[in-house]
Amino acid sequence: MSEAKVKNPKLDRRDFVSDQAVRWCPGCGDYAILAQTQKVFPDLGLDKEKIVFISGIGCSSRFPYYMNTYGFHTIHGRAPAIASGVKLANPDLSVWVITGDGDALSIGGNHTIHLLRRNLDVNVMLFNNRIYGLTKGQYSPTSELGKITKSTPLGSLDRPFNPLALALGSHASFVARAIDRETAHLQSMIQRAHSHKGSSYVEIYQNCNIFNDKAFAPMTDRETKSDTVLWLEDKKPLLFGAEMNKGIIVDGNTPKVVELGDKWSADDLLVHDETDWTIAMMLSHFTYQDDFPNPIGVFYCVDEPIYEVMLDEQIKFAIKNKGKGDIQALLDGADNWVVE
Amino acid sequence: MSEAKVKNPKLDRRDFVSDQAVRWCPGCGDYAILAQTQKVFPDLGLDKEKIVFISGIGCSSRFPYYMNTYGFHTIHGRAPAIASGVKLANPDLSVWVITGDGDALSIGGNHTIHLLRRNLDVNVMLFNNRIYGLTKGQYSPTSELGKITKSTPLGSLDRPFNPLALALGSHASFVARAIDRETAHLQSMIQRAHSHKGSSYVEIYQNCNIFNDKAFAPMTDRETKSDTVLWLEDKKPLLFGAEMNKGIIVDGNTPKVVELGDKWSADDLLVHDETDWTIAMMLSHFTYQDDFPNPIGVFYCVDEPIYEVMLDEQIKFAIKNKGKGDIQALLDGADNWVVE
Amino acid sequence: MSIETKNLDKVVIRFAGDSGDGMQLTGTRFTETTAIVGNDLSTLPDYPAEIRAPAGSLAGVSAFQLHFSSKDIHTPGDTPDVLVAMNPAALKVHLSELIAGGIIIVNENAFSPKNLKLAGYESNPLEDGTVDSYEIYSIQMSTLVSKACEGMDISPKTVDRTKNMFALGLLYWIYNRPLEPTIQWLGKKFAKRPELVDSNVKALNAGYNYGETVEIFSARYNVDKAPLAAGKYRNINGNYATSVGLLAGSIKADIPLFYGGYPITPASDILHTLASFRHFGVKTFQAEDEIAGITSAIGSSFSGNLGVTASSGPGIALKAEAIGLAVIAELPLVIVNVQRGGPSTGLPTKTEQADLFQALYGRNGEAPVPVIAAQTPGDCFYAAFEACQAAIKYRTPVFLLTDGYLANGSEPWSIPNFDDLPSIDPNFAEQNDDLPFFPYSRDKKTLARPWAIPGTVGLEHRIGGLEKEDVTGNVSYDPENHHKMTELREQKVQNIVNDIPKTQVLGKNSGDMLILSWGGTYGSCRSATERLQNDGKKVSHVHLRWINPLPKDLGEILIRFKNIIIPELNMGQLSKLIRADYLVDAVGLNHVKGRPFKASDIVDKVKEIIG
Amino acid sequence: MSIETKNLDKVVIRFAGDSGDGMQLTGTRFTETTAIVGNDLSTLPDYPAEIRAPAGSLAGVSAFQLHFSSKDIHTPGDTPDVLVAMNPAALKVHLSELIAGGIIIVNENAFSPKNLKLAGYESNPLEDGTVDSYEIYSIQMSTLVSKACEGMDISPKTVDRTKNMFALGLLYWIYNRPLEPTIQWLGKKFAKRPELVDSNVKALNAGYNYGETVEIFSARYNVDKAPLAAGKYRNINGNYATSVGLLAGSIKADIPLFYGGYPITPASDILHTLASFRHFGVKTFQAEDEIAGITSAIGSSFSGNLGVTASSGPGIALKAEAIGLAVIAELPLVIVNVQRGGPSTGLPTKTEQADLFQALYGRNGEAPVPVIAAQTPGDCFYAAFEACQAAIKYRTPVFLLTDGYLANGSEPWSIPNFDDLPSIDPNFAEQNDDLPFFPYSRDKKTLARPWAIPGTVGLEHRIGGLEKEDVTGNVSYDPENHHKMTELREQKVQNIVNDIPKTQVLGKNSGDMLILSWGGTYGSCRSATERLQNDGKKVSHVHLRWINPLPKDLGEILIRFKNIIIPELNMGQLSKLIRADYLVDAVGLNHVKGRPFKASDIVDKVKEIIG
Ligand SMILES: Cc1ncc(C[n+]2csc(CCOP(=O)(O)OP(=O)(O)O)c2C)c(N)n1
Ligand SMILES: Cc1ncc(C[n+]2csc(CCOP(=O)(O)OP(=O)(O)O)c2C)c(N)n1
Ligand code: SF4
Ligand code: SF4
Ligand SMILES: [Mg+2]
Ligand SMILES: [Mg+2]
Repeated sequence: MSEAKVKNPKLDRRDFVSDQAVRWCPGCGDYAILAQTQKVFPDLGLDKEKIVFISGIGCSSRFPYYMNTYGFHTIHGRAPAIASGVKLANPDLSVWVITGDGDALSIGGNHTIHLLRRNLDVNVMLFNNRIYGLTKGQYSPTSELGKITKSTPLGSLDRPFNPLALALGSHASFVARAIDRETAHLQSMIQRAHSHKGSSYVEIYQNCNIFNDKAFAPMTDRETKSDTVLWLEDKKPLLFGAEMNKGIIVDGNTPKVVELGDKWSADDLLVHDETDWTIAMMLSHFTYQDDFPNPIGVFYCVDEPIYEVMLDEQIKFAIKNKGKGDIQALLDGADNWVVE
Repeated sequence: MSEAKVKNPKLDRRDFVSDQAVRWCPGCGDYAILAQTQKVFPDLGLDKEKIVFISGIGCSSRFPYYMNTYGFHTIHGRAPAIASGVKLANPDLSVWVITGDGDALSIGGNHTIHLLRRNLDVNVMLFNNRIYGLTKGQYSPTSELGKITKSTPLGSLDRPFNPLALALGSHASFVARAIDRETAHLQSMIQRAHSHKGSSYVEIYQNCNIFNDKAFAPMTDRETKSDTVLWLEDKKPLLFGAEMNKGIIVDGNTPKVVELGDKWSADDLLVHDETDWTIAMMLSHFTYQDDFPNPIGVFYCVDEPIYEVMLDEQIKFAIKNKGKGDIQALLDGADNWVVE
Repeated sequence: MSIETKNLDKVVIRFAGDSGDGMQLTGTRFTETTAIVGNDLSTLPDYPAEIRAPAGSLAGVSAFQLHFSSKDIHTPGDTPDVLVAMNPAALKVHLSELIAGGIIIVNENAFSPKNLKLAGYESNPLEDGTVDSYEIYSIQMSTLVSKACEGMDISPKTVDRTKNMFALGLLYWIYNRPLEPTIQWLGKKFAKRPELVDSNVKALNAGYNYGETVEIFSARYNVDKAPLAAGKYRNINGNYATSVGLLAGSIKADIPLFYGGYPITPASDILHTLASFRHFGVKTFQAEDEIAGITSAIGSSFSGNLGVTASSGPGIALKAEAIGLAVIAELPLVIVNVQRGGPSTGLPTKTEQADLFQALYGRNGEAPVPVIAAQTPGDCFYAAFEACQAAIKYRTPVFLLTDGYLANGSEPWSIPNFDDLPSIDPNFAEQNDDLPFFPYSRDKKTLARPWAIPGTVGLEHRIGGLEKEDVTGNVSYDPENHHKMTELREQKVQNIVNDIPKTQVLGKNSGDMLILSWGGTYGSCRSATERLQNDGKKVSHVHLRWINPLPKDLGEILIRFKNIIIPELNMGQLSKLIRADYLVDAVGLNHVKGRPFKASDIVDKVKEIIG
Repeated sequence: MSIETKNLDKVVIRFAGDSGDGMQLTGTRFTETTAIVGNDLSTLPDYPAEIRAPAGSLAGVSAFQLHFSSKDIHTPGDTPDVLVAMNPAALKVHLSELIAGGIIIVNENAFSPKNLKLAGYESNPLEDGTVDSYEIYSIQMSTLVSKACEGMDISPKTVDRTKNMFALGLLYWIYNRPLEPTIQWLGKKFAKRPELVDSNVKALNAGYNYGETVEIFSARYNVDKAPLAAGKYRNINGNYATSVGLLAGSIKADIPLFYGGYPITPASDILHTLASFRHFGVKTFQAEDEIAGITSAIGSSFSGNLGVTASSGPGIALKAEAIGLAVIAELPLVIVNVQRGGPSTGLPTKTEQADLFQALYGRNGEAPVPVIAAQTPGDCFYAAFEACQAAIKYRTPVFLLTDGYLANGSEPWSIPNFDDLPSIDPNFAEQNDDLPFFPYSRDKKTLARPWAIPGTVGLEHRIGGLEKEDVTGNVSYDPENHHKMTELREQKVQNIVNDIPKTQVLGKNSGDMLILSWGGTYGSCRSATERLQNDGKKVSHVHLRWINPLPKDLGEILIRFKNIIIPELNMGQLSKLIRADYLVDAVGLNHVKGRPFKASDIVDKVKEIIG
């Protein structure tokens, strides 16, 4: 997204609402994510016509229909690759990928990791409900081991991906997590994703109340959430708990949960640093581990070379070097001859 | 590979040499890897007929033709998925995947990470020459940024994958690296991969002397190698250098190279621990970083639940629970009626 | 007033309501009961979209059509006699297809201003004359079930959900069907929640008693048992029959069934069903995508299992490259395509037959694959079984085509005696110390190559996707060898023709018109043929199950008819094949509307041609 | 002894040697020189396997055939007149195809016992009578080049590598060709290594002088300029012509060219060539796989670039699902398939035409895609250009089929004047404040929909792979709409027929035999036709470039011939199509041998049929 001139600074939420009836199940977490997106987009300072939403297939992937911007609901798993083409063709566009845990991590796993590796300035919003919603409830690559679903009546046998560890292992330059129910925070993550130059990868925990209800309930229920969620803030110590009395230390190389008090004080805690890959990795590993709180927020954010910027430079360099391409000269070639 | 009874304990190297003429370019690193494999296999104590080599497409993927075992040279990128079927169909087999950096990390990236996540007891030997050999020299997902090749005459624009970080981010249970030229070590890595239960992932640096010659020369040249290679040994401090006078410490969370002497002694160094995911991750990050030596050896090795073992248990459980399936009863169904 | 009971030959009921109204379940229960009563029947579930639409909207309407009869029938019926509409949207969507003067039963409570608006009605159709020409029964079902459940300790919402049982009970009364099977089923289904058994049974009874008590119905109807051949029957749908057919194939071959696949509508139920067969030793592998689904299955076949994969159009497209590998590796494999509306994502929940060419030609190079298509829900069992037979006998991938209509539709099925099914010999290669082992030597009769599975001492060998040398299987770039191998692979597939029985002609062996069909249009074509024959037309019907190879005797049959019509739910794929192979001027009747033909579509077209 | 110079009409030379012997380079140089001399020519490079085989082995033999003439020619020649064999393996592999009594030139030094054994010769063929019936020149090329370079400060190995230049020089002498173009080329190629320029030039001269000095050659030959139409010519191969044709299309449409693809033999050179066009603003994207290759191209088209992808059979198979998306999204896209031998990995470096059905039908659902096939290496330019035109004009993916033979083969090419090529109007949609924007409204004539690209104010809209409602483009599950859209998509493709010129018949408009061809077999069919006509046979030739749609006037033409033969490098794909569409009893001549037809194959077959 290069500097877009804001022609209409008065856009509001309603400008981003399309005329299509929203077709998710009543109660689906997708509604909240859509609402927060529509709410925060006017603040991004983008011209509406420069925004493109690209999705694959899944419940979540219907999202583009509901945004009154350019949109393309494509095929299962391929949104990151399509978005790459969209962005490379016109780097001026603000390109958003909407995808699900099946779409992005099962069939589309390869495109996802390659997008992150290439670091195109594309923003990925991965709706993780830990289930295949659209196909009516099979387990997904983020479902917990032993998950009982239609396709695994005796429990699933594969260990889940940790979507953020995978992204970090692929050299993503911006990695974050949000929750459908934490609306203000979700908005801020969307904003951060937008401002980051390079691929932004935001996992959003999303409740599928039909096929995997309450998957994230411990993290959203009032009684439990302060103990299960670790809110990440850059340069702040990793504190959590209802009384902010628990924290994360690193013992050797191993992170541990401690209670503050006699033995430990806030000064002993690991201080979050969004530019530290090792910390990000460590934090990503907390997920699916019962004895750790689950981190929410920006795990990692660094500047890395951006694919389309370098491509543009290469084109400029080539033109400078060789002169702007002359098609007739190219057709003529180096060795030709004339028949009279 | 369950305990295979060794019917013919006298197998030797020649038993693993097939009758096919080897068709790699003279000088190719693949020869060394083949030779070490043929040398070490007799020591694995396996019956030859229980061994299966599965490959995709690439120079490296011709490998199965040369092993006098069962073999399947399949299609580009799909070896991990085919191997999964081979292993699930018959868990008694010792299944080896032979693949290249393009095969495993470009077109086959998704199958690779899913295999590792599922943790089938399959051994992956990834021949990484940082180039597409078979198609005559395009850059690969492990080629360094800016690589000039046929398809990138002005330099490649995408940051390379770090194959081990990616594997660790996918929850691989065994992750190691070897070099074609370090023959004894290579043999030991093959042996370790074999003995590990669960997916074993061994990246093997392999020189393609035609299209990417000397890619690993700093790590194999006598003059430089002691400064560029960090040999990993479990529970040993991370020491390297011609005089073993350099080492790795962790400062905060950040690894650093130090010279031993006044300030630092061997006791200050990070001690390698094959079961520590954070250390493995940190080490994987050294690759492509000029100021760090490149680690070779076992990065990570832990026991994790194995897919095919659990599948087998599930079948046994189901039979115990429901009785062995009765096909006539199934055909009859619950609601049927008789027409006289 | 005593209510008259009339006899009817056949009835078509369509249940329609909101996705949340349980119409599929209601339809299925009526079907099971009707099956037990002994009618012939045929069903057509119809859920419109992959995503649940907002309650009350047109997009959210779900329907289930059921045709039952005292005669032998073949389709879910062209036009419903009865429409059960649980809300205004359901009425709006389905009214136009109801037979003139047909019966409409609505839940009056649902006709609220909000729902009317959602359905796009400006005024209430129950009052503004819209339904005047029909026999309309407007019943406050919601009110009645809440009365029936009065005093129970369950939420009003839960009570309201039982209104489908009310409707079901009422229809049982109208069509004279027993309540017991449904009551038993409810008992099992909600075994752990007795209050739900109770409320649903109360609603069911309330519906039945409503018919009995309230004197608004002018008649009850009786539909006699159909004269089915003697035997044991059950109701079965296509996806279940396919799953069981595959299992039967693997048991008869005495090799484990391995299923590698990825969920997709409308094929997912095959994965679900097979996953529930762990006690048969069935291995289901939900892969990361369709490519891993098929390649894992190929790997399992290489290891000696019966590899199977299933998907629908878009997923099958992804398997194309791997199918080529199975062709050249000459390994057994069954590929099921439950066809849906295309192109691309298309109409995921609708039926179509437009993937025939994909099955025949959707790969690079000359890569022939046998293709069999099931003709009815129950035939899916036999077609799947035959696909397993051919795959194992000829060492080849085999395509089994079904479709959304067959997959979800159901019919009474004469249960086979498993022992009567033929056994299948996997004929694994064994070491022969006297002879060297050649992985591409061939059986003289079938041209099948040996299946030598890892673990067999002495048969270590290597195969792959590069062209193979005849006999040895070594990689070969020899021009003549390539040509020969291409012909061998083709000939091997053609050899299956020897296993295909003589083609059955329904009707005379010659005449004015031959209706030629394949796949799920069987029923409509057969019904149309019967109607035309009853009209005295010289029309016969031939239905194809194997499409590659085509039966030996097809050519002789075709030339004996003045006209040939090929009705297909595509733009003319079999037509093209038949025209090319037999140079006959076959005419297509081509609908791509996401639903089966009506028999009348075919009747009308044939009459248009032959007068 | 003064050496006679004979005039010849045409010569076919085959250079053959080890993969390391530089035969492709030698052939290419001879070709370039021959082009400059003004002969008509046609070439056939032939490298046998994807993997470099051990030096000296049969599998390692690489060859390059070149046909040049003073006449208008169309094929690389059926049988070589001259075989240059740089080692025993090359002799062994190629000898049988040499014309009776033809010339053989060998590097005697390479006929060592080791090499003889590697080639499978029991005794030395130069001595045991094997080559007695040929005109054999056994020359110690290695010795001679080492003498020529004596005293130079370069390694013996490097010197030995120049022996191909020796052979080239000798052939230049025999066929009376200038050395300068090659010397200049060497100067450029090794600009940074003058010692290599020097040694190679020395070897080249040595070869030339050898002919001049050593009195073993009985004759030199002269092949006059061919009577090419006036104009500027260059030599061009198919992959290069394709790349430039695509570029030309994008420049004429004034939109950037975006190429998304993944390397695969024999299509990779298109990626390589386009990657070198950065100064034209061309964006090449080497994707992680073929699926990302095509989908990124689709994304680029959505954004208003000209999206292009290229691959060969196995890679095209992977693109199937995405092609369906481009069909339903109705976006411009060019898909190039450089066909190679199949099925599966097949014969990666060999040519074949077996992916026609894949192009036409290799997807789920009814997903029509226009298909154009190039007929000669130079025609790849025009075919690519026309593919761009149709893609943009009709908003549709278009298949361009070439093949391994066209891709690597070359011919003199009359260079077009770029300004004379038609411009292409992308006709992007613009906001019209008076009218609402409908993404699926249509141009009345073409049926194309508007191309409204992101960034355009006021045209925000959403598309996707679910069936669209006519005009609005909203998701629709309506049965009649689906049928209508299916027909619209088909009709739109058929409309291209209006842009296809009248079919050219080579020969009379009626007769005993029509040879009908498509794609890379053009040259062989045309040569065969000319020979048959010269023999007085009533044979004509029609060549198809567009296969979907087929030209309007084809049917009328077909029925005027008693027989139709369709030679194809497949098992009869176009044949099937023609038989189905026109109900004519076209006969196939089908070779799948990994190489082009010989004109004589066709001549013989035609004579067999018409006598
Ligand atoms: C090629 C292909 N394979 C399979 C499908 C079926 N399918 C559609 S969405 C989906 C998974 C959806 O899961 P997820 O991405 O988690 O999205 P959610 O519905 O949960 O939002 C599947 C398997 C398809 N449409 N296309
Ligand atoms: C579907 C498909 N796409 C592309 C190819 C062409 N291809 C074969 S191997 C290869 C890459 C080889 O690179 P790598 O895996 O690194 O193996 P190497 O040759 O370097 O050992 C490619 C692109 C193919 N055979 N199939
Ligand atoms: S199925 Fe789940 S994810 Fe899909 S719309 Fe319904 S609640 Fe949301
Ligand atoms: S191209 Fe490279 S990797 Fe391939 S065989 Fe030759 S040296 Fe080895
Ligand atoms: Mg999901
Ligand atoms: Mg490589």
